[in-house]
Amino acid sequence: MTHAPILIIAIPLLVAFLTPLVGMASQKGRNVLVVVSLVFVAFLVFALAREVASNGIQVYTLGATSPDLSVPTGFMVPVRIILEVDGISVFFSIIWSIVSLAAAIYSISHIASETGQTRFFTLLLLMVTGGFGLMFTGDLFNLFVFLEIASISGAALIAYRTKFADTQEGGFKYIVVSAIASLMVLFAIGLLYSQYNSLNIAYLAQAIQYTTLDKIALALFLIAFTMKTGMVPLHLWFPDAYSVAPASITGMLVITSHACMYAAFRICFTLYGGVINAPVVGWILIIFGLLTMFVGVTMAVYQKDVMRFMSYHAISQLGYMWIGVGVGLAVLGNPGLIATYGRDAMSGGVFHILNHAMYKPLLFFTGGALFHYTGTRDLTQMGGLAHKMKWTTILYIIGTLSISGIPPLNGFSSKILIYESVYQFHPILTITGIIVSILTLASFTKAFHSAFMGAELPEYKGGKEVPRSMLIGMLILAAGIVFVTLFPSLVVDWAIHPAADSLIDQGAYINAIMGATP
Amino acid sequence: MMEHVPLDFPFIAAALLMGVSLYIIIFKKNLIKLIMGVAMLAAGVNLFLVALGYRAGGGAPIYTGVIKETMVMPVPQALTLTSIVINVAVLALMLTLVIRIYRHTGSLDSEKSRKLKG
Amino acid sequence: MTFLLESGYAFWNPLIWIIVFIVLAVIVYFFRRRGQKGYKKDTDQTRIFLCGEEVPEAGERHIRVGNIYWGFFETLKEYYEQILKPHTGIINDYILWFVAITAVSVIVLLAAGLG
Amino acid sequence: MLSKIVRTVANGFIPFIMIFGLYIIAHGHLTPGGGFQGGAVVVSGVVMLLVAFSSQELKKSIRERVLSIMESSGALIFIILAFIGIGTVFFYNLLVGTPIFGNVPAFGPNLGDIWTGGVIPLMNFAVGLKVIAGLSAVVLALALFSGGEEVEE
Amino acid sequence: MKRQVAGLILLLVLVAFLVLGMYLVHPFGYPDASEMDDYMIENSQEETGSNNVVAAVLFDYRGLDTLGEATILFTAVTGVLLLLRLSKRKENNS
Repeated sequence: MTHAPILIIAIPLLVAFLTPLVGMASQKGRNVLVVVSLVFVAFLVFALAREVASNGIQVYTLGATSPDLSVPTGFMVPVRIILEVDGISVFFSIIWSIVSLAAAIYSISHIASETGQTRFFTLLLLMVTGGFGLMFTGDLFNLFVFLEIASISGAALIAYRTKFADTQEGGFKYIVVSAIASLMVLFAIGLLYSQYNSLNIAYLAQAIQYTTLDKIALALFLIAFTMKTGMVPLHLWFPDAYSVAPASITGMLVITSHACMYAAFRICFTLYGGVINAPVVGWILIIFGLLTMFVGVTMAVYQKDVMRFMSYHAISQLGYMWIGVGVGLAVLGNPGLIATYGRDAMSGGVFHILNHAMYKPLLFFTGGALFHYTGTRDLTQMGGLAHKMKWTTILYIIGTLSISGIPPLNGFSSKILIYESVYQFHPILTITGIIVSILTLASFTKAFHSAFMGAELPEYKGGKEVPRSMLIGMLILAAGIVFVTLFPSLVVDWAIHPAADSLIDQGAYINAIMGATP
Repeated sequence: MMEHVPLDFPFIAAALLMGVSLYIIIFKKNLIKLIMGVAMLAAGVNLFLVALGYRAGGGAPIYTGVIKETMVMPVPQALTLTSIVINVAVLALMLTLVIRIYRHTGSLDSEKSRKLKG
Repeated sequence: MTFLLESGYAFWNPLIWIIVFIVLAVIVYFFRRRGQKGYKKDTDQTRIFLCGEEVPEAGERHIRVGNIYWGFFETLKEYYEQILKPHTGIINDYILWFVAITAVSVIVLLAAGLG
Repeated sequence: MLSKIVRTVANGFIPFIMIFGLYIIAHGHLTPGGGFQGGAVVVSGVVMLLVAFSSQELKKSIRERVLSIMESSGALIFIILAFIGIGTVFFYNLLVGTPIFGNVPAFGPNLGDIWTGGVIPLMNFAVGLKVIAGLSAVVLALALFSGGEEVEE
Repeated sequence: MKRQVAGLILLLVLVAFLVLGMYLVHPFGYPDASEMDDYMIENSQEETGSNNVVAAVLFDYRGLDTLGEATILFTAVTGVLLLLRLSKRKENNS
């Protein structure tokens, strides 16, 4: 069990290296191998989550004589790569394991008519590896490497349907943006290394001085990661890349953007947590979050392409998370305010990440089902599809009610946390949030009417419901939505509050590695 | 540290290289030139990284044969090696996508390949 | 009580909502089955009636997405003209935005450090 | 397909390039270089062949399938070498002190013993195999595609 | 046009900050701190048995980075071969 962190990273990698060899032998065996390995990884993730919940932060030192020997004996500085898993990492990895499993199952029949399926699944597993490594590593340069793995595999998968021109364009935009953001992150890592001669996050958090170079590095980290996340002035690549990818990959890309959000949290709260000028950075995040919510939803109402429309909604939902966590960051230096509403705001933001990671991939999958049925993403050519796609319609309704915060579904339970806690920080945030929620419901109603309602169109009479594996992939996420809907306080107590506390409590993260040294 | 300022030349060169490459990426509409800009940006970052580890009068950190007394720091060299290979991979994928775009649209102008907008 | 969510200042319980929805559904069903039962399928009783005009085809009957919320976009025309301006799908502009926001945030952070 | 002189010179040079690349791979733990660099050198020889002879000529002798099998096996060897240390810790250098590459040099400058480094030389070989196969596959695929053909899946 | 000028100005501002930062970095050739690297130079021979400290760093101290690096190369090769594949399946093997 002590090897769980590295096994979760290494097993998808091993299976990804095996997949081309197995795929030459048989296609079905390859699919079985991929799904079974992802199920096994999901079990490992849940076991690791229980371990973290009971025994606190897990540290794994690679290549040392013992996994918990983070600092060499008789030495003050960690020299090896260290994986450090705390509440927020485990929270994100649970989301990532569930969504990647659903996406893999969904892909099997979603790409059944295409060529190059073996390489598709290889890249999907590599993307899973990159996400897990991004969430578990405690080393800055290693974080950059895994970020690149996720970006490159994501770009290749976005451009998977090579016979359309727009897919190539979307993949090119994605990889250019990712490459430049990653290079800026690498430059900032070099700035930190030049001063403190270390790459370990815990050691840097202990030694950091917040000099001018650290401020430049913080700006580069923050803007690069928020661009990868899709924050509004930098969101322009986001719909281009997400709307053209295969639907299963779009569902996974949502979680990779959440993983970049995790990296931004890690930088702000853990690396710079002790010295950061919290109100300024918190207000930067809050203002960007307001812009993100409003511009995203207004652009979404305008869209006519179903996947672009959902991508803009993904952008606008990110705003809730930035606002919740930004309020928590803005009051970070003030324990009284943290206890009053900061912790609730951060819990709301983190809880909204969980809910968004459940219903947004579900909605993308239903959009992919529409594409699978009609062969187009254009809403103006759709209509009356509810006559033939009953399951897809039901799942779309579940996702719609959940994303627009209709009680009793889970979207509401996180939004109420955000509203009530953020209102005490500044009322305008809550008001904007409610307006955005209303516009979200309106735009999804519009899409629902134009795609599913109405008389059955003659050109779509012949088709039938999407294949079973796509339905299974969607039902996994719908089951997650129902679970979070029914047991909100269970989820909040066991997953959300530990995650938020591990963000607030910087000392624990440092002591887990530097504990032996004064 | 004024007496050391002239010695800072590699860092300044890295910063200027990054600036020039950012200018290319922003203002050149040709996709191949854009890829060249990304490669130059990577070169600037790599130059900065590898210049960090230099010690005055240091030799390569290898114990085979005759060596100097002072060795340069090994970690920045390892990081630079890794990032060079990563950038090779990124450039290969970018060029592939550009070839595909050229097959589809018949042009390398970034203003012509804007089917996705709004 | 695992159903109860304490949000710090209020609580809410999905069970209450579910029960309310079930009750509403029962009431709706009650009213619905008090309606006419004499209709026969596939006769003129169930066909669409437009004052004697002939009913258009399914394709024309369906309101397409372009025609929904027309007034909304008409009211916010200026806003949409402004907001669509940055969305030129040119990759160079994306990087331009990135560089601009980075420069601004560097200035903000350094200025905050001074003050 | 270039002129006869170029092809003859390429034929003459290719063994030296290959041997130099393999030398760099094999001595990665003693001298500057390693798997990536040596693999790049070997692939430069492949690129020279590609320039001298046409890509169709090369396609007859090098098959995509073989290249991807080589690459996967190289990556698998690498990660398995990392896995064998998992009795202690992942990436633990298990072979130090064993007969295979297990000698430990005394501290300070020495002439270099090929049997040192533990798993490092083996990892260098794995990475070299992988880089040779992968980069030649990329170069060949790009050349063939710009020549008008497409790669089989 | 106005957008281009504003972008150019902001780019110059960013480059100016970068050059300023470069002056604040430690003078070239005289690093501020080097505990980690000194530890590696001292102990790489007895811990990994490798004369080449850079190789020791690549494959032992920071092995996961090199594994990720090889993975990235694998990813790029797979992606290139995926994107250059036949876009439609041939009849004989379908």
